[in-house]
Amino acid sequence: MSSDATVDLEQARAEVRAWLAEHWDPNGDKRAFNELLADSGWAAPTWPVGRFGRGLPRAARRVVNEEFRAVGARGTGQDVTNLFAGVVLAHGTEEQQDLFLRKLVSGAWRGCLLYSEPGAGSDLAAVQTRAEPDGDGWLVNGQKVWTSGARESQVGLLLARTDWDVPKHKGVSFFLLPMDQDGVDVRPIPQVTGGAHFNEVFLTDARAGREHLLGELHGGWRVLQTALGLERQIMGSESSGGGGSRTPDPESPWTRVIGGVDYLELARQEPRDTEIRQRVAQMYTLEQVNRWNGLRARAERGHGAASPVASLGKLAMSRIVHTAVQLTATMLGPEVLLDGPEHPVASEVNRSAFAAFVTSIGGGTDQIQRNILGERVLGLPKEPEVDRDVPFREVRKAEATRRFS
Amino acid sequence: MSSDATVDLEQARAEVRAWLAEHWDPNGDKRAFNELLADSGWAAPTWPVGRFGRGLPRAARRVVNEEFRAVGARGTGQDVTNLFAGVVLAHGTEEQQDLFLRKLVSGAWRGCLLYSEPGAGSDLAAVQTRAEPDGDGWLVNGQKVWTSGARESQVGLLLARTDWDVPKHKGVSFFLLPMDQDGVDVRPIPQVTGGAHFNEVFLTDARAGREHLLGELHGGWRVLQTALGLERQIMGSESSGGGGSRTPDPESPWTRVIGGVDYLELARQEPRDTEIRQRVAQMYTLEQVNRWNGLRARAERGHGAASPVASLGKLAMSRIVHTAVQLTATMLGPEVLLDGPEHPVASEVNRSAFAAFVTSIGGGTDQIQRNILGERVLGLPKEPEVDRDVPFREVRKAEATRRFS
Amino acid sequence: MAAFDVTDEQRALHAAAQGFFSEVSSEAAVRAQLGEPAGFDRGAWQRAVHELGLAGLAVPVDLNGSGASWTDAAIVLEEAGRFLYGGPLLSSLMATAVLRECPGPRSDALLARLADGAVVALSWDGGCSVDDGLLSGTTRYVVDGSSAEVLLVLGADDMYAVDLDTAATREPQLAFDRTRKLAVVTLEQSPAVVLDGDLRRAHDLLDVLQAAELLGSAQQALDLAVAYAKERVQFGRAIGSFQAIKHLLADLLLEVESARSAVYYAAAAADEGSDELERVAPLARAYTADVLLQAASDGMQVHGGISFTWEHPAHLYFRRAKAGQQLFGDPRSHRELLAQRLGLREIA
Amino acid sequence: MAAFDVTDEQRALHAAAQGFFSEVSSEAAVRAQLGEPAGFDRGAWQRAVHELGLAGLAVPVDLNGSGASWTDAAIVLEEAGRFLYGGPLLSSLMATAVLRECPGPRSDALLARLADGAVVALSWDGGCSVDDGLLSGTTRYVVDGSSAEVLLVLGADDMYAVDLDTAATREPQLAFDRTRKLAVVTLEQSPAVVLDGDLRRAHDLLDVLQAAELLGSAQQALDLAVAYAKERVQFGRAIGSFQAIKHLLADLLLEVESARSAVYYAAAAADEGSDELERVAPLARAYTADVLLQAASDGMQVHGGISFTWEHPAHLYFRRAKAGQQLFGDPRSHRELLAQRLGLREIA
Repeated sequence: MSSDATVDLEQARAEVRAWLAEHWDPNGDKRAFNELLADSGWAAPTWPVGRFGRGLPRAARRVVNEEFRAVGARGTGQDVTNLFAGVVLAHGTEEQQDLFLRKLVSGAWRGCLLYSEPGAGSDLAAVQTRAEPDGDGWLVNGQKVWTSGARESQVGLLLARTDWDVPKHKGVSFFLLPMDQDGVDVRPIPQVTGGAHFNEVFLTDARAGREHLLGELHGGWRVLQTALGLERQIMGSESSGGGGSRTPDPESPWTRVIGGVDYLELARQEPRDTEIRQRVAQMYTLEQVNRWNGLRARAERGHGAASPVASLGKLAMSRIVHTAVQLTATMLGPEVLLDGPEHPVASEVNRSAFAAFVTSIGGGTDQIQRNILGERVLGLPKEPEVDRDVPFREVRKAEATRRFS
Repeated sequence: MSSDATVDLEQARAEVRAWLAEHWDPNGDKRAFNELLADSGWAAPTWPVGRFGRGLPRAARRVVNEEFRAVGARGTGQDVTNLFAGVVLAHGTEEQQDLFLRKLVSGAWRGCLLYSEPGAGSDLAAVQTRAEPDGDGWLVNGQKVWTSGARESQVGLLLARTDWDVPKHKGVSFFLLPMDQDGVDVRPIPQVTGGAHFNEVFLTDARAGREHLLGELHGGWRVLQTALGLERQIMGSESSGGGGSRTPDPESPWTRVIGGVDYLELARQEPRDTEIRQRVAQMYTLEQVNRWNGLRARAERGHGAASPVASLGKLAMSRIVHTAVQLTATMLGPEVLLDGPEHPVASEVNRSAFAAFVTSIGGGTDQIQRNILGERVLGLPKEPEVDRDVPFREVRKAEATRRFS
Repeated sequence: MAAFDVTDEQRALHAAAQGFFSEVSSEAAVRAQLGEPAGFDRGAWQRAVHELGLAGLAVPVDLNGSGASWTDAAIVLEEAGRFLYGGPLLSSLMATAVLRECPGPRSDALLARLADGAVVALSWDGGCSVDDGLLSGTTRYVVDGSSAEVLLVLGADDMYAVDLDTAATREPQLAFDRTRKLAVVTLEQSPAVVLDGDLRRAHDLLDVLQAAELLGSAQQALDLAVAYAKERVQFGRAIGSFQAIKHLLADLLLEVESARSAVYYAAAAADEGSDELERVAPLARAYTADVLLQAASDGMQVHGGISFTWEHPAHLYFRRAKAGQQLFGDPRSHRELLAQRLGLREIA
Repeated sequence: MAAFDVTDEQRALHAAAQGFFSEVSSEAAVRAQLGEPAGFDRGAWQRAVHELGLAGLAVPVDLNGSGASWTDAAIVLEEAGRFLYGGPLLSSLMATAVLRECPGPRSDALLARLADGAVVALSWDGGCSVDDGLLSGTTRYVVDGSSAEVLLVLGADDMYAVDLDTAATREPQLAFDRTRKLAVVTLEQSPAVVLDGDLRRAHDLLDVLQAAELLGSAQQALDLAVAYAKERVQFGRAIGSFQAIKHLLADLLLEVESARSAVYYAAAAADEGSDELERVAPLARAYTADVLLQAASDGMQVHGGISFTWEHPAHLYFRRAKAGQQLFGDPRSHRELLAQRLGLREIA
């Protein structure tokens, strides 16, 4: 790293520190602070000036982060974590950026993802939700599922079909759908865990205006790739510390707790037999190597090198959570037969047993992840695609709708 | 089972016993006995009279077997185990049956399999060995591999391409190739184990006469299916007892020994830690359930029911041998670092580590087995086949030749 | 041993059991009981008892039972497991096994009550101890403990029967496997009758019975996944045509069929009084539990997102599978028992 | 800790090592040595010593070494492992680690000899014992034991150096991994020098060094399998396009890359004198050994029948992998050490 860059970083540190000293009040109005923050450019320091950033190099993120953390302020790092603003920045017209960016960066608006459908899970290009021209906009009809935060969102990133007579990837468009309208009906999906984190979203003559089409008409697949890339980047940075959504703590020898139970503490409580000891050591190994993969990916990115390690986190995490749950349950013994608030440990471990499938299924199943690793990292050839050159209208499709709630 | 059938069986028992009493002499000339045996019909009791059988029902096999075993005679059961004669019986003309059956059943002629090629392993329909019309027969050119017993055989079951302008399955023919001719060059393949059980067979203008074509011209795929079915049946009956090629002993609680080492005896020699104990119990479980699967398959066949269990043996055995080798090596400790005649146990265990791959690769890899189970037993749909309707000439092919020796 | 020779009577029994449980334990019926921590569908149980003779299936005929074999019991339990039947069938058959191995007038009396539908539960966690013929203590995870009239207290070396009259308190326990009704039972100096007999064989029989039920659940988890893999289309074709799914299901087929062989071999060993039972029973129990966990878990994975919804039955099998890992002991302890019986010396 | 920050110098070292080993340890060169139970290519080793300074790579500069870090040593060993190099490099670096952790004039003298190419081997199986300053016993599986001038005898709590003069007898042992030269060494009252120092750290360093070499072999086994999967056509397409192969290789990629992270994190911990080393070293050692076994084994499977031929290199990696399971201790013992260091109480 050149000494010039170091100077820039120290200058950035001085500036953000000064800005925080002036504007951050732990007891102040958070919303007002967020508005100021959006305008200051510190929310997304690597984005362009005038686009809620400060045009700083990537290395500055860490410095800005440190200063925010030092005073306990939140809201920076959105150049990495704000998927919604990120996709608008990447593909939006000037008009759209003016319309959406500020709201999204300040947190006034929240977003949700309207990609998956009952008939389009692993195969997102097979969406059957249709957007049909109507006046100077579109009427949208269909059903989306697995949408978290749908009720709290003002903007839905919508993938919908606009042309049925071309192959599947070529006939979809991407919209910034206004969620607060009659045509949008959000229903929570009762989950196996008892909760309802996800929703189905029924779209019935929902309206998208001209200004809500992001990217080219029928060019939605490209926009989606950007959005998925941003999402993987977010998940990667979360999993890089092996700590789910928590900030990785490199000082801590272990950072993961399953269902409120630290398997390592549990293992320490009494002498365990050699089989359990081997499993504990293996579990710890899986966790640590994943954490180190994350650190390595970061270091390699820092050197500007493309890192194959960055894409391993999701598959690794799937094995980690499934293995940890089972090991923990084994050590707890018959207590895990029980459930409910009277048995908080057991019910948390059991809830985690289900939650592990969110990791191995959600956001691309393990099977899809292995395809991606095999093809993109190892360069192995793709499978023949039976629906590749066929107009989507003629492709064999899964059922488009299903009522879960 | 009807009482008529029981009567038949007891009559068969009396007859075979009488025949053996007359003809079997443990110290006699084995070759002469085999000739008599072939003519007697007891070598293949369920085959038709006049075709070296006695037209007996399947249930008679066990009875005949018992009587042969009782006096220590061998050579019966060929209706199950003599693949070469079996395929001639199924597809041969009367002329061919006259020409080949007696020699094969009496053991005067031995057979070998000329299916696999360097470019056609899992994908046998992709053979590139060519048989081209020449006079009233064919000239054969190409290379076959993984042929055991090639040097000792008089007949090679050959799959060769006779039409390149039709899809791959439709342009192959099946021949009973005379092995004792100039155009057939057999070379042993030096193996990782140090031995050379398998050979490559180079065919250079080898001649097949009219009488050597088995089944229809270009109809070889159908004949091959019969041959492969007979082979699976043989392997299934061998593995059904979990004892490799040994006769399963239902009285023995375990029947399998890896590389001369019985893992269970090894485990008993000193107190083992819980991890080893768990692995020993799991190993024993895999072995036993496979043995029981074999017994169950036999019982279900006996009832005339199609048994899905019969097809599981090969995949199961692959896991058994790989797991057993590793467990045994773990228990033996650093001794397995060594090799050679001074360390017979270690070198046998290490040889077995390689031999395990013969089970997981040879005769259809584990991956191919899983395809077969998924498609034929579970009824799951096939993958798209890119070479399905394409003239073989235009299909992407692997290299046809490779010299191993 | 004459394992795997299925008689026509057994085929008929299998069909009858399948017909019965598919009706009284349809998915709707199972779901109707999910919120009930203590009870079960008493109407269905009465039919099981009186129309099909299932409560006394393995009770000798002279005690008003059906006098069926352990293989018959396995056939019925397999179907009960397939449909996640939540009534006290497993408890009744387990109690039958214990009582038949401890012959005597007291056992005969209990067997006759059993055959008439009385619920007899098992205490298996070692929570109770006996002093001067009186049982005291708190025993947990008692299947059907809330509805039982009698409790059999199983130890490694002794066995007691106690009437669950007013002296005992029971508290339903909410089970992760909602289809199974657990309770805590507390005894305070309850008069107990000691049962003498071949307790080792009794324990082995319990393993076989549980294994049969686990097998049925595993088979159904596999069947559901296979059906979904044929029906679900992604990338223009059924997902079962992808090797990732096809091979996972093929491996599962091997496991489930192997588990079936283990269960029926074990049942035959039980019926024939074979010495092999002592190895085969813990083997079958440990193996089927692990096969079910794999089947239920891979089943969730094959179903994808839909398996995460309450409305889809995949999670019911997963819950049953998790319970199979701990109820009446875990697979590890059964494998350790197997290792000992294979002659591995005890660790000092 | 500053793991994973690769310097330009390290990149150059990596390239140099790769260039060197690809030449002196080409497949032909490796095969030329397979039949030699005791020796190695001395010309290549002299070049390693004098042209590249690899023998004294981690020997301090003032003792005529290259003064490199443990991370540098890992980089070189990874490439040595990739090409199955059979010369005494691992022995030299392991001896360097032990001697550097036991500072003093005697160690310094040995380090200087090492840097000059003298072979120093390790006795690790506990076969020798000391009495009144004299070592006796038979120690097996000594890597490079036939060609060593000096033997370091490693115990859990003590460490000795002994000159292998005429008092010792050595007998080459034919190793299953033909690329590794083992010997039995018998000592009879050989005068030994005790080495005092941080033996625990010395043992941890040995684990890191071995792990680096194992990693290189695993990477190459994966690379060979991937290349074959791209090139080998069956059913009209490259077999790497089938999910069965693709997913197996993807899983392997995860393991190999994870092993790399473990090795270089461990090397950084060694370089920085971090307390983390005590956990990271046995972890990396156990993990890389298992990853290599998986890579070599799956590599055989991907190659199909051809892997069974002597002419194909797949079996050479499989042999190395099997050796990695036992040489200098097995993965189980390293995991047990890790468990202890994670604070799991010892079993009574």
